[in-house]
Amino acid sequence: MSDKYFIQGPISPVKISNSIAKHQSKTNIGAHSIFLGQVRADKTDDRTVAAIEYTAYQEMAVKEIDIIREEAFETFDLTCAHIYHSLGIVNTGELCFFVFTSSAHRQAAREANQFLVDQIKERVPVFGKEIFEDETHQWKVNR
Amino acid sequence: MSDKYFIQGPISPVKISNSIAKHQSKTNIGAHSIFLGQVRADKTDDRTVAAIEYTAYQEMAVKEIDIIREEAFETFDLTCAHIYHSLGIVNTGELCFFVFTSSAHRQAAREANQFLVDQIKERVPVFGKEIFEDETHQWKVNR
Amino acid sequence: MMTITIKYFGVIAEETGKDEEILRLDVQEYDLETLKKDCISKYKITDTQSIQIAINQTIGTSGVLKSGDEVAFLPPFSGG
Amino acid sequence: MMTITIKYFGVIAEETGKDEEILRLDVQEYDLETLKKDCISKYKITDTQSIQIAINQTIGTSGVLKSGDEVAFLPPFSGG
Repeated sequence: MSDKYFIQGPISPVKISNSIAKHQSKTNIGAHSIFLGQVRADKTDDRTVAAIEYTAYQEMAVKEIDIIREEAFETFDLTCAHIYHSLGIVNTGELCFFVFTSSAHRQAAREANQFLVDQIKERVPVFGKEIFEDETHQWKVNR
Repeated sequence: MSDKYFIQGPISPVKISNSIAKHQSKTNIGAHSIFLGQVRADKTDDRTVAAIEYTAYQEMAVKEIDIIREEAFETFDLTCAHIYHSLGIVNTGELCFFVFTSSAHRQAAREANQFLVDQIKERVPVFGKEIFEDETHQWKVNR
Repeated sequence: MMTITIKYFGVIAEETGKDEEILRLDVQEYDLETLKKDCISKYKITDTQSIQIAINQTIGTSGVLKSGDEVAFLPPFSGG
Repeated sequence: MMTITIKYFGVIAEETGKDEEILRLDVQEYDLETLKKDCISKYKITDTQSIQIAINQTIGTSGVLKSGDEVAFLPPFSGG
């Protein structure tokens, strides 16, 4: 169960449409909010990011996401919340983070999505290693 | 060109994944924000909504969405913004509204998405007729 | 001779029984307020408070109409 | 006899050259502060300011370690 929020490699657009399609039987939903993180080809000095390699302290990460998810359900009038984060190599242009919230109304879906994204970035032990095109690397720091 | 923002019938999840996939070559993007409107099976007295039939004053709607989109690009540091709204019959559980914003960073993508959704709901002449299971109807009013 | 295209939407189109009509008027002047009053009384439009009127796809203009203008009667918007 | 599992992540794992090690200590008491100091000096961990330490997957607990505890050295999080 420790991989319930984690996916090896990039998140495919097809996974996203499949997730959306699964909610079409839930006719109490009026609004979905989706956040997607995509790996940017950032430049540092003369080096350009080619990929990020993600690792996580999975046992703790899963516990912490469970808690954050419960907080979201307590705070916002949510119908559903789904969270996926990549592990391993994700190339630039590929997706590494997928947060999907649904509610009767747009405000709750939106606010819960923002809450989940921000809290997960802040509180969940995931570590990104930016690998440059020249195969050097540096450890990513969230701003 | 008057149908550039409009789609006949529901918006398919596959259209959404295709839109996402098209952005994987844009490696300056770090965050996508997606809003999806889904038709709810609302109850009024004893009647349950089975579908919404959308009509629009298309010439005006397209002009107004063009203006709102320009305002978003002036206000937020956006890379892309895509907007689609259904016309005709959309059954409960199906998607009627798709707003997709992309930026280097999550805040701009998120805020621009909220701006577009809220302004379009307020300023664009689209009209929803809620059709109940018993084939009676009422005209939708946005709250 | 003046030609004005009138478009009706949503609940208003339901009340007028038509989406569009073309008025050919043998008048010198016709202003928006008169047109609005005439249509409301002709078609017994009920929710007169919430109607917005666009001239040539723009809301909030008023005054004298000119031949070729497109006037739209719009009920509250409910997209999204 | 006390057994402590230590896990290292991100840049810290790079500096220690390992993801995990198991300490078997013939001591009566071992507290977190001592463990932290020992590891930092043993592996010459550079960014000591930003390290967070979790005991049994919880950050912010401190004090005396007990046999079987899992201690994790965590650099700044950068998920998303």
